[in-house]
Order: sequence, then structure tokens, then C-alpha cells
Amino acid sequence: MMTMVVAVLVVLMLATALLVLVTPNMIAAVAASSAVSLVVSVLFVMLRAPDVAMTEAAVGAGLSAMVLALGLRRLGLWKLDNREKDDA
Amino acid sequence: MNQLPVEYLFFVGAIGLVGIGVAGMLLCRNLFRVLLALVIAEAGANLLLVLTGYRWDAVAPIVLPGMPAGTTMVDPVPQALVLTAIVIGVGIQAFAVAVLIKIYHGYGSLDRRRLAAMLDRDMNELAGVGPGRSPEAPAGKRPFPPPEQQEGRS
Amino acid sequence: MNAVALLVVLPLLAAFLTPSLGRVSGLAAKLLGPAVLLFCLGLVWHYSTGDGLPFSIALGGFLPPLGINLYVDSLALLFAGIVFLLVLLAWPWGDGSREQYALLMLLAGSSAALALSGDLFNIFVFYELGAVASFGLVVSAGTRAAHLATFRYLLISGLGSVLFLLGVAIVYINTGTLNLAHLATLAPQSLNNIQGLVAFVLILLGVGVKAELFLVNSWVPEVYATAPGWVSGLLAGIVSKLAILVLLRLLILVFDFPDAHNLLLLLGVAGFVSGELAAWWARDFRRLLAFSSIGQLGLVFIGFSISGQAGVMAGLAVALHHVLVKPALFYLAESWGGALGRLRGAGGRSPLAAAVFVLFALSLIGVPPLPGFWAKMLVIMGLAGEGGNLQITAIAAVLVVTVVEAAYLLRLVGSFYAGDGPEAVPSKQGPGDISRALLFAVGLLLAMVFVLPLGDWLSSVSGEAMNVPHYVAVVLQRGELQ
Amino acid sequence: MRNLISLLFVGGLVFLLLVLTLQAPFAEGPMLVGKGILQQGTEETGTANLVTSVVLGYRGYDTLGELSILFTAALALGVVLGRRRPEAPRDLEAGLVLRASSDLLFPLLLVVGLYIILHGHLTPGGGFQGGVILAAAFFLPVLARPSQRISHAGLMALEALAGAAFIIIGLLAMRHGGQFLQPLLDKGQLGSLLSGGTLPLLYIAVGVKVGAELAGLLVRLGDAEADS
Repeated sequence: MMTMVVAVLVVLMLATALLVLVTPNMIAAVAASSAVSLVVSVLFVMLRAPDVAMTEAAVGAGLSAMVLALGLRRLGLWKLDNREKDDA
Repeated sequence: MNQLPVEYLFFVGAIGLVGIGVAGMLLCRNLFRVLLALVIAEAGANLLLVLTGYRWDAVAPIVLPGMPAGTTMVDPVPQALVLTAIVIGVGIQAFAVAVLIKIYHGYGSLDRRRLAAMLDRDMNELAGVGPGRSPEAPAGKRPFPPPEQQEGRS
Repeated sequence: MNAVALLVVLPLLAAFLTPSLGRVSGLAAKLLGPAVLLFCLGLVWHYSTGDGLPFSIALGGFLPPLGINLYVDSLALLFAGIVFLLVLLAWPWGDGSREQYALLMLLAGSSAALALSGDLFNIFVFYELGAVASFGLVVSAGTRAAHLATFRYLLISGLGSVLFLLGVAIVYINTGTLNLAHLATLAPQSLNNIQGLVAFVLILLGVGVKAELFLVNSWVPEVYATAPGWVSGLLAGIVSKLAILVLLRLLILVFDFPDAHNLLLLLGVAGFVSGELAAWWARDFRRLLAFSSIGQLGLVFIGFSISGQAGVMAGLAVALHHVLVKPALFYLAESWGGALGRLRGAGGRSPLAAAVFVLFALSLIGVPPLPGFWAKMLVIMGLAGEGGNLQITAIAAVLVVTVVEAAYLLRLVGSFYAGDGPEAVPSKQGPGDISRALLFAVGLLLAMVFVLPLGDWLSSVSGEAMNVPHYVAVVLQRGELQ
Repeated sequence: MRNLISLLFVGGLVFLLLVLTLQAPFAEGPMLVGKGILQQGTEETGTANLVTSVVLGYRGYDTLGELSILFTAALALGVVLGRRRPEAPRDLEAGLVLRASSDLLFPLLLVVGLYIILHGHLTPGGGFQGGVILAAAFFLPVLARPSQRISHAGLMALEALAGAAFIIIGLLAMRHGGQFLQPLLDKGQLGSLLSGGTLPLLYIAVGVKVGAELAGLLVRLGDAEADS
């Protein structure tokens, strides 16, 4: 049972991480990176590290996403249909 | 006690994150995405660090009232290290975003290769030397012919 | 003894207070830093002349290996002293903003912490602190090129810190401790295997970013070409040297395996050869200095790859020589930082600066009476003493590349005295830069005169640093945890 | 070519790490230091949460370094974005819903943040986690009412004060020949709010500093947006 849950979480996490690298939309990439942090914090709970899980959720999923989103707005990439020309 | 696959899974997850992150840092062309990749790689390294202190038969390292003495707990040290590493990471990340904003203002692009070429040009301009390895601005005499021809710009 | 923590804590406290203090009184913000630095220098002097070295203090009263300890020996004090001195010299040359003063104090505090630290993860924390402080200083040039160079430096440094953390994880999972002395007792059993080697490579790449190690040094020319000259001087003088000190400690205490030494030799030779060849091709003064710096640090790694005390001594000699030479050259670059062609005839326009440059160039090449010669000599003698095939090849590479080094430096020196240049533009030195460069030149000459006592002293310092059983005994004095 | 080398590097790294860590003694590592701390931690520091005893006690010096890094990052960010510009025209106020909910959330977040900081030595959480929540509490009104601004100078002063307080608590311990950051005061009853000696005080300093710091970072990044 535990194995199944962990397997699903790990696959989800790795897939989301890949999504960060390949999605053409920057907002989606930031959201995905925040989702990665969220899954990681769930894994921290399973590893019996509640302190770390709280920090990862607050800092990694919340604050860091906020910082990145503010950056995106300033960079003018805050558009849902933005296909970046710069990325290969 | 057949718990082997679970421990593999945690490791695969952590190392996979590091791998994806590092690959992204080396391969992505958009600098903002490179920054995201760095964040992912850091998360992977943190996960690996927490894994080093894990025990199956243990509880979280917090003494609760009524807990029998001698209860095994997981190692608190790596957890403390990771707390530190996470906060360090977000500080550097905020600074990086600010620099990225300035770069975009200055160069109007976030493409890594284009930026590298422009940085090269800027440095040459700053130093007052011509673009590329041109033969007409050498220091003293050069015994060898220039190894590469001038790039597109005159 | 416990006051040794002040060397780290006071600069940090001053840095915290400086920005707010600057709002109240600009003068107080300007004077707080030098006062603290002078106090710290006095403290370093007090400890290095007193007896009782080496000693160790347990921060928070938590005995190592549970807590973090500071290890104080002549080597640590030497590097801490260099840090405070160089920051003090750099103090008047900034743009006078309170942010910059605070960043300088943070750089000083973090570097002193690195020199004294006895804990692997603590090294990581203060290494990152030094990195962020140096980002702030480089970016203060304010140009778009400086921003981009900083970002690229940040990325490499971030990659390095991920690798470092991975290395720490491998060390911890195998030994269960982070204290260097405790690791020194465990390493022969737990880390003398493939795991230890991989951990070493990861940590080497992590720390190597700042030590301008081959493979992770692509930031060096960009940053040195775009940062203000005095910041480049600080980076070359302090940041890279502290990274080297950290590597030296790890090499002596934890990763003392033949494979690690051979790897260091290979990377060192690659750094030396690539750095000096790139310097040959460089067409402007700053990037020439940057590449030459990569080459010199490669030579330091070659020195450290020699086993035993000879290696430590050789590496330290090259590193200390580099501290004397490179910051001064970067000060000169403040007004000479353009194309090399513009320096034609500089010998006529600012004879003093040209003379100082000639002195430094000769020492870098290794012309006999100058200290640079002895440093290079120690490296080559050490390599010859090892006598393996790899070492002989390295000697050949060092000698051949030294010819290249001599060629490009002498070519430049020659152009200084080759009549008036085509464009008789700036290249006139400001009094501040030249006086600081002169200070280093005097230091270099003094080192030349007192080379014998210096050699003895260096030998005793490196002997002390090499003494692993003593280190372990000093740190874990109350018996080891089981 | 460069891509190929990068891929090889990443592949090699992942392979090596996988092989090594799968051999490593997972879940039964030697834990020499960890066991020592688990045995002595509660006695030596008086905190029920052993992670806190490591963060502020055994490795309190690391925490000082970490606070300095946040401080440095904020300073360097200030250098990059420049001093704040005089009042630039801002967007209109946000909608009623956002404003009302921010009014509602502000005290709530404040209380939760403080609670988490104050109980850091007893339950999961502490200065960092609580500090982030405090930062969110202070940043929320800025989002809801862009015309109101938080003063950078005030945040900076608060932060400097908190950082200095951390160091000064550490230095006070040295007065009587103790070591830097040695815990003072009575350790108290394990598990009660007033236990752990000076550690909760240190955590309050950490919380305030982290909160002020991160709020400052967010406000600065948000400000930068206004004058683009």
C-alpha cells in the first residue's frame, strides 16, 4: 500500500519536474515547479520530517512561487498564450 | 519486511529530481527556465539529504508527552541541514530573479546563446578591442595566424 | 580562547547594523567597518603570537562532534589575517554606499568563518554566504554586462552547491557525522572506497567553482572583465584563496587517497595549461589577468596533489605568492583595463606603475631571486620527488607552459617600453591604485629578502596543518562519541 | 556537441548516484552524531522538538550564517534594483473581495505565524516557517491595496534589530566565560511553552528577521514592477 502511494507520488513528481522543462508556457512552468515542491513536502512527511515538510511547503511551494511569479510579471512573460521564441 | 522497493523509490525520486534539474540547467536555453531547473535540482538534493537520516522503525524527532523512553527517532541532523539549505535556496533565488529582470531590461532577451554572444561583444567593447579575434589589434606580434575567422559582424 | 568566535561574529554584526546606521549617520557607517576590521586584526595578531596554538572551541558549549567547532591554528589565522587586511585595503575604494560596506563586512565575516570552520556543512553555509556577498559586489558595477556575468556566475555556483550537497549526503550516509576531526578518524575505514572518491569529486567540483578549478571556471573571465577592478582584486585575493584553504583541509583530513591526489593533479595541469594558453590569446588587460589567475590556481592544485608536507608547502607557497601579486595587478587594471595595444609606451607615461608591473610579471614567470621562483621550484621539486609517470609529464607541462607565460608577459612588458603608442590615451595611473600596488610590491620584495625565514615558517605552518592525529586530539579532546 | 557532453555528464551523475546510494546503508546508517543528539538533546537544550535543538543549539552557528545569507541576498537585490524610486503611479485598488479577504486574513496570518514561531521548540515549525507566514501577512495588504506601501526603511531596521538581537543573545553567553551562543536561562519543564532557555528567544529573532526579510524581498520585487 505504502509502496503504491510512494510510487505514484514519485512518478507524479518526476513528471511534473519534466513538465517544468518542456512546457512552452512560463506560467505553467512556475506552477509546475511549485507543484514539485508540494509533492516533495508530502514525501518529507512520509520520511517523518514534519519540520522540513512545513518549510518546503511554505518556502518552496508558496514563497518561491510568489517570487518567481513576480519576476515573470516584470519580465512580461505573464501571458497564458505566450510561446517563447527564445526556447529551443 | 519486504520494504526494498520503497527505499529504491525514494532514492529514484531524489536522484531523478537532481538529474532533471541539472540536465535542465545545462540544456535549456531560456535563462528563466534554467533558474527553475536549479530550484528543482536543489529540491532533489534536499530530499536525498533527508533520506540519509531515515529509519524504518522510527518516529519524527519530537518528544511528545507520554512517549515511552527509548523510542527510536529518525536522525534530526539532516533535517536541520535541509531546513538551512531550503532557506538559503530561496534567498539566492530572489536575488537571481532581480538580476534576471535587469538582464531582460538591458538586453531584451533571455536566450542563453544570444546573451552569451552579446556579453562577449560587450566585454570587447568595454575593453576597447574589436569583435572576434581580429588580426589588427594584437598585443605585440603574434606568431600564429588567428585560429578562427571573424564572426558575421564587421 | 572563546573570543575567537568574535572574528566571525563581529563583522556579521557590523554588517547587520551598517545599512540602518547609514540612515542615521553616514560617517558612523563608514567608520564602523574599519574599526571592527582593525579589532579583528588585533585579535588575529594576539592569537598568532600567543602560545597554545592550535586550539579548538565548541560553539554553544556543545562539544564536537555533536556541535560545531572552530579550529584555530597558524594556517587559519594566517588566512583570516589576509582576509581582514585585504578588505581593509579595499574599504576606501568602493562607491561609498552603505550596502557596499555591509557586503564587504559580510565577505570578511564569511571568509574568516571558512578559515576557522571545523564542520563540513558549516563550510557549505559560509561558502554560500561568501558567494552571495561576492555576487552583490560584482553586480555593483551596474552595467548590463555585469548583471549577465553575475547571473552566469550564480548559475555555476548554484550547480556547484547542489553537487556539494550531494557530496555531503554521501559522506553523511556512510559515516554519520559532519565534523572534520571525527571524519578524519572514520575516513580510513568508511570513505576509502568508491563512495569516498565520488563524494570527493562532488565536493571538489562544488568548492572548485570559487577556486577557479578547471571545468567549473567559465565564470572567471566574464566576472573579472565586468566587475570593478578592486572587486576583482578581492575575488582573486580572498574568495579563491579561502576555497583553496577549505579544499586543503578536506584533502588532508578526509580525502587523503592516492586517487584523489591524482585527480587533483590532472585537473590542476589542465587548469594551468588552459589558463596560460588563454592568457596568451587574451587581448585586453583584465581578461589576461583573469586567465593568468586560472593558471596560477591550477599550479596550486598541482602543488596540493603532491602527497605529504612537501605538497602542502608547495601549494601554500604558490597561493600566498598569488595573494601578493594578483590583487595589486587588478588595482593597476583599474585604469589599464583596456586593450593591450593601448598600453604601448605606458612605461613612459607612468614609469612607476610600469616598473611595479614588471616586478610582478617577473615574479609570476618565476625569475630566480623573486618569490615566484621559489614557489614554482617547490612545486617542481615536489613533483620530481614523487617520480611517477604522471608527475614527470606534469613537470614537462609546467615547464613548457611557463615558457608561454613568459612569452606573453614579456611581450606586454616589451610593448610598455616600445616608444609612444598609436593612441596616447588613458593608461595614466591614479595615485590610489598605484600606492596600493606599491604596497604589495614592497611586500613582494620583503618576501624576497626574507625568503629563508619565510620558508622555515611556511614549513612549520604546513607541518602543523598536516598533523592529523594532533588535529583530531585537539578537537575531540573529551573522548569520542560511540 | 555541447548538449551531448551535458547529457553524458547528467547520465553519468545519475547513474553513479543511483549505484552508490543503493549500496549505501539506507535506513541503517551509522548516525553517530544523530544518536548522540537523540540521547542528550532534550537534557542539554530543554526542547521537545529535537530538530529545533539542532537548528538553534547544536548548529545555531549555521543558523546565524543562514540568516546572514538572507540578509546578503536582500542587500544585493537592493543593489541590483536600485534605491526605491519616488511614488510612481500605481494600479487602482484591487477588487472588494480581495480587499475584504485581505483585511480578514491579515490578523489571522499574524496570529498563526506568531503561534508557529512561539511553539517552534515544542511542535513542528519555528522561526523559518512562522517567518514565511508573517511575510505573507505583511505582503497581502500590499497586493490588495497597491497604493499603500510598506516602508523599506522600517523593514530594514526591524531586520537589522532582529539579526543583531540573535548575535547579542549569543554574545551575552560569552560574558561569563561561556561560548558564543551557549544557551542561557532556565531550561524549564520539558514540553511547556517557557522551556528551552534562550532558544525560543533566538527563534523569535529568527522569525522576525525572516519575516521582515522576505516581506522586504517581495515588496521590492513588487515595487520594481510598478515602474516598468
